[in-house]
Amino acid sequence: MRTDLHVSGRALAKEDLLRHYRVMRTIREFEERLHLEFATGEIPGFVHLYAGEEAIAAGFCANLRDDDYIASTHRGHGHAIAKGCDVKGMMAEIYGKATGICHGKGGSMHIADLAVGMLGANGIVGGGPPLVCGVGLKARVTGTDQVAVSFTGDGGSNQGTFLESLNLAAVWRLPVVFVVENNGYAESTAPRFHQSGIDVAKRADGFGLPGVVVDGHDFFAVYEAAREAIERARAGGGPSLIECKVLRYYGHFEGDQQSYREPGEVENARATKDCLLLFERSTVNAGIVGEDELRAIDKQVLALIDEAVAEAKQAPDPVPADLLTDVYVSY
Amino acid sequence: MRTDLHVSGRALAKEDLLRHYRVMRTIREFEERLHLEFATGEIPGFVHLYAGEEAIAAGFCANLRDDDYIASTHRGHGHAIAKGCDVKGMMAEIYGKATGICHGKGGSMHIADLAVGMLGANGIVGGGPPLVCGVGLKARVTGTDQVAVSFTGDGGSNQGTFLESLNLAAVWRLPVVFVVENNGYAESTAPRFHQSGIDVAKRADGFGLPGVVVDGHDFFAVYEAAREAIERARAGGGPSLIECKVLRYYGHFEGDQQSYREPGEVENARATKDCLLLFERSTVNAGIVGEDELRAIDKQVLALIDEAVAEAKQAPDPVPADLLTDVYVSY
Amino acid sequence: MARTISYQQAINEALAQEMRRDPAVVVFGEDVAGGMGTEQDKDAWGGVLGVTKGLWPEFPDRVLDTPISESAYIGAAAGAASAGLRPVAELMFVDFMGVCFDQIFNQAAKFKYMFGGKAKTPMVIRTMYGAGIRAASQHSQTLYPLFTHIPGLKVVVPATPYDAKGLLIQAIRDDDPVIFFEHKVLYTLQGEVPEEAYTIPFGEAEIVREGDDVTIVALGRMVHMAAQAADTLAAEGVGCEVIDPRTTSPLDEETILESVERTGRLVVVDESGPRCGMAADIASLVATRAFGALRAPIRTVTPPHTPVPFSPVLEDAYVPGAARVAEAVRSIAVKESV
Amino acid sequence: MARTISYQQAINEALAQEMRRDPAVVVFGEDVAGGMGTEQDKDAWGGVLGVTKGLWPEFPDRVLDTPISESAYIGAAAGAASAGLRPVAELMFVDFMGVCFDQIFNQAAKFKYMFGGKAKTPMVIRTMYGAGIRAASQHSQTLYPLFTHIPGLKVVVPATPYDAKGLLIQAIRDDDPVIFFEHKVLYTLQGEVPEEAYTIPFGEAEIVREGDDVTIVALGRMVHMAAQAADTLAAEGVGCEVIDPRTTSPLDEETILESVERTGRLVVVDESGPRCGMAADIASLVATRAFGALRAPIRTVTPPHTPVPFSPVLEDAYVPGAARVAEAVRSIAVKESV
Ligand SMILES: Cc1ncc(C[n+]2csc(CCOP(=O)(O)OP(=O)(O)O)c2C)c(N)n1
Ligand SMILES: Cc1ncc(C[n+]2csc(CCOP(=O)(O)OP(=O)(O)O)c2C)c(N)n1
Ligand SMILES: [Mg+2]
Ligand SMILES: [Mg+2]
Repeated sequence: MRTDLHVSGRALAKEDLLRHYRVMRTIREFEERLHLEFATGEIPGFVHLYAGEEAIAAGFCANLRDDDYIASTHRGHGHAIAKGCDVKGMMAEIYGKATGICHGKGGSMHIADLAVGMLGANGIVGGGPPLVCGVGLKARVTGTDQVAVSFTGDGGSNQGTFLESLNLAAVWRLPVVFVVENNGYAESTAPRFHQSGIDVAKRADGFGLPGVVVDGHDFFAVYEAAREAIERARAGGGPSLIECKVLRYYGHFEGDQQSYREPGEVENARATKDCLLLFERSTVNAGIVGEDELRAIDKQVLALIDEAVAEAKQAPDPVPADLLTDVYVSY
Repeated sequence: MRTDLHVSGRALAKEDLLRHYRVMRTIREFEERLHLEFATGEIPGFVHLYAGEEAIAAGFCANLRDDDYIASTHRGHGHAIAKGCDVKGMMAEIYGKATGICHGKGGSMHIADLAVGMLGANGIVGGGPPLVCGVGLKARVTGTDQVAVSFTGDGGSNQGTFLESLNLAAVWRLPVVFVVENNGYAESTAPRFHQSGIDVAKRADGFGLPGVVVDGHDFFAVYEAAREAIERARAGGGPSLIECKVLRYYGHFEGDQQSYREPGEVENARATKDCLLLFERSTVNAGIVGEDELRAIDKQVLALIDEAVAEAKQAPDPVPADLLTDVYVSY
Repeated sequence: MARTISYQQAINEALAQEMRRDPAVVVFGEDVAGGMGTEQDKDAWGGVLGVTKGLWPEFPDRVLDTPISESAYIGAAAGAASAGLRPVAELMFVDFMGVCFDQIFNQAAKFKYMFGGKAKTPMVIRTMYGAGIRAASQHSQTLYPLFTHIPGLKVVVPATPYDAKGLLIQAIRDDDPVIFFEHKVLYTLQGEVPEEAYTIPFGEAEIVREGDDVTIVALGRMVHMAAQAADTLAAEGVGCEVIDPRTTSPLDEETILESVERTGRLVVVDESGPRCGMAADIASLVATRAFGALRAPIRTVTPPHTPVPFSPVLEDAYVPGAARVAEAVRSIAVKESV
Repeated sequence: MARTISYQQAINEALAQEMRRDPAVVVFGEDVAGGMGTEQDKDAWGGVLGVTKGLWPEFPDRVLDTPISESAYIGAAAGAASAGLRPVAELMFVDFMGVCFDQIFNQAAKFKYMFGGKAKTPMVIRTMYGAGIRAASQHSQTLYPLFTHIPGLKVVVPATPYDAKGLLIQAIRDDDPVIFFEHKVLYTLQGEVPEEAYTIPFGEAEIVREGDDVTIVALGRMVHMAAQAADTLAAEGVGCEVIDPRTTSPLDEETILESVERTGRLVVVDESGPRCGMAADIASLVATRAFGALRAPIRTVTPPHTPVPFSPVLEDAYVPGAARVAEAVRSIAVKESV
């Protein structure tokens, strides 16, 4: 049995492959489970699921260090898991509990943990790109080789903050990577109604940074594009824009009837382009990992999510006095 | 003596040429005079002069009808004159007088006259592009063939509002033209410090509208690019972006010491690239207009500006009660 | 007028009726058509909560989805209004104002003044506000004080389906830029609403309950909290006059002042924050203009100076409820009634 | 501390001293270096009015010009602060807040709360405000009420060179996001300023004049109008206590309340607008918390609810002056002293 897989001439060791698989599976399980739990009515607020897009979060974060940063979107669970946020803390947060990663103050749309370089999900479309410019500036000014990555949707790529950030990062030559997750919809609006049939990656040209398109279902394609951009940024080569074409499995938010979808669209993607399926196929076919090894991970992940949900449900609520804390460091 | 000049195979009649010359000369005289008057301390507030860029305002507005619209910038005198705002009313406005085009409430940075399709100078960099999208929408919804043009500086082309507007106009296929006046500076900052050495026109590619670069000193080049874009827009062919490379003669505002300039930069431009000089050379050399005819216009313009200044100085101030009017149509 | 519909339906009906009446009315925003790809599909979203559902099938040329580019399309509303349309643009949540505020407060709001009166900007921005659905800090704010502060804007905060319809029709016909605040928790509220079009003038408060002991001023969702508190207090022998100004700009100062002249006591209940908010604004009005009548300190009931928290326990502690209103009233009324 | 420098120099000195002390302090904004192309040129602009002049030659790596992309670079300040820098970003005129407010009020201001306390965002936004230089409607606004309304922000409004230096150093060392308001008319104001670095704590008002008859609260440029009025009134036998809160958030409520407890009379003078503004905020504070002490109606002196006009005649009528302040004081003080 081989022990590594070559991607553009570089070896991915088996243990890394298994680690990446575990990240993707954890995200998938987290999201599928939330889909079910949300329907019971026990989860408060809005939940935006990432299922189907796992290869993007996993492929980028696989190339990041703990001291690198990411800024995420309203659809942030996948990015948070991939960057190393505590899964149980995330689940408890989504349930609004005191044990949540934000002590119940943030919820699904504000999951963050600066200690692992996760600058937050963001309820504001386009909120993140300026933030990573700031992290890039910090790296530049203090002379570290940290890198910062922002995730934005196809819809978010029309927000002025995103476009301005491309330019700022290029002008300041910041160690930043802008990822666009083009999942075919901004809420109910397809890209042909919010941009003019042109790859978002093409926008990079006008600002002076490289822009590329990759298949967002293919972990290895994402991984490779991410590696190249992140290495370049780390080495002082400036920012990049990477557009990942992908399809999301669930609606915009839980509860969305998805009347805007083509019939069969999701079923087809699940059957033919699923990132976990593709990953399994290439790694197993290449003889590097065994199906049994993947199933073992699946089982562990399932157990983790089961526990996370059970613990979240039982965890204590915040106390009303918490309302008044954490507004300022001092006031 | 010939009676017309051919530009890309189209004839520009002599009377039109003289009209365009008069527009440019009026702008130049207006600005040169303001430069002198400002130094006397009698003019309140900020004044941003357009001298050097006249061919752009004149070249675009020459292709617009009265019921077309423009949206301008903080450097708006030239656009206002070219679109047909009353020159005396403008001068009185700049002096803050009750007889001003905005009754003294707006000043240099807010000169507007919707009756001639001038949607206003704008104190907010990037304020105008969204507005012309709205005018374009109006034309589309009501089925007219009106066109709207926005002017933006090189600096302003980095504002999110401008970038978003390119996309919106492309998606909605609006009859709009975005003009970028790249005059080499945003205040004291040269384009190499605010964008990455790439033509602003290139940004069009990523949004799906044509982008072209023209010499902003050359009336005929501007005129031709403007004609093409405006005709296309009028015919339902959608928006365009036109970048005009030009040099402004005065500082960012009156009073600016211009320490950021290359020595000789302005003198050189005045001597070799001046739009009035170039216009005169081509039209006189082509034997269409006589120098004497241009000098006659110069004299008339000078008289107009003299009168405008004299009248503005003598005009009454607003009365304090005017402070409270014009906030709402009804309240 | 026996027909009962929801606040959301009242808004939808106002839009539909005005679009039928006036071809200059256009509606746009993110997903306001919603799934335009689906060929005149009746199933098109019609906005994230379905408030504009049915408009796009009826007016396919005048209901437009937009890119997520609030500056561009809110600014386009201002430009379109300047050129003769009557746009109704949707800012999905008022929390998103920060990406497009310039086009509202420096452009639309100021054209008329800056241009010496020679402009007219008849546009409406519909927007959702308020806490209560566990939408957390960036989707639950109230924020109308920020718009009320700005000269040139009108600000409308309907509390009932009846007011929502009448005020929205007025907003569309009004010649000034209007920000129309829809409380997401009120969308399902039912109420009697005439089928025909009607307008409610701006700057005219509604007296929701009459009473002589204490004046309570409240807006939007808080009107219902105040009315509930008034009912409780009536049983205790305290008569509350509940006033809903309905618009914060213009503000019906006279109705508030007249009431306080009579009651001598004021409680202001508001869902916006305590600092430079509407409660402070109305308290200041009364402290400067009806001081002589005041027989007790003014009380304000607002959320604390904190962002809106996510957890239901915390959010419920954040939003002022009827109990807090009643307590505030008792703290200034009780002494005399004892 | 005999040395006298201007408000503008005080700000410049605070920046330079903090940059020398702490390598994490970075300064950026449009033209804050200004003409970077001119090779370490001492003539570089240093901001549109020269406030940051000299910083770029001394700290070429930590003073950066930005594109005109306020959202991107103000947001970058928030991101940089999250990652460990102490950015001082310049928003040239506060009037431009509308293109970048989201990054201020939804991002920087809320991180700490939304993230359950696990964030720190030590950033400063320096910005120019105020009328008086005929800069018209889009370059003359005051607008600090909009920031004061937002939980998570601190808002600083220095009135003197001494306060400008001490408060700016505090702002830079402070661990919360701070909006620092510089009145353009005050830039040339001279005052005694120590050479060494010092801080002034937030939330501590300055009592500018002592007096027992009427309390006047004023901020920024209005402090000087109030002090002038107080001098006039002193000659008339009316003793005014002039209080400058110096920061609107946090607000030194105690000093204001204590003073009103003593004087029983309050005039609030403010350059921000009347609706949901600082005058209303402070009037409300007193009407709710020191009502018992009040012996006369509260008076507020503010500009009208209009944009700032251009013409000198109109702008002068717009800005509250010492005469209007004195008149307001007389309207509530005279009766008793007669
Ligand atoms: C500034 C702003 N505008 C609008 C919204 C409402 N909104 C939330 S998600 C969303 C669609 C985002 O689409 P996209 O960026 O493609 O991300 P996806 O949901 O497809 O992952 C919209 C319009 C918002 N949160 N913020
Ligand atoms: C939103 C905004 N940011 C900043 C400014 C300040 N400002 C006014 S003009 C200007 C430079 C504009 O440069 P450019 O767009 O190139 O126009 P030019 O002055 O060269 O004609 C700046 C930064 C402003 N008015 N509005
Ligand atoms: Mg999407
Ligand atoms: Mg320029």
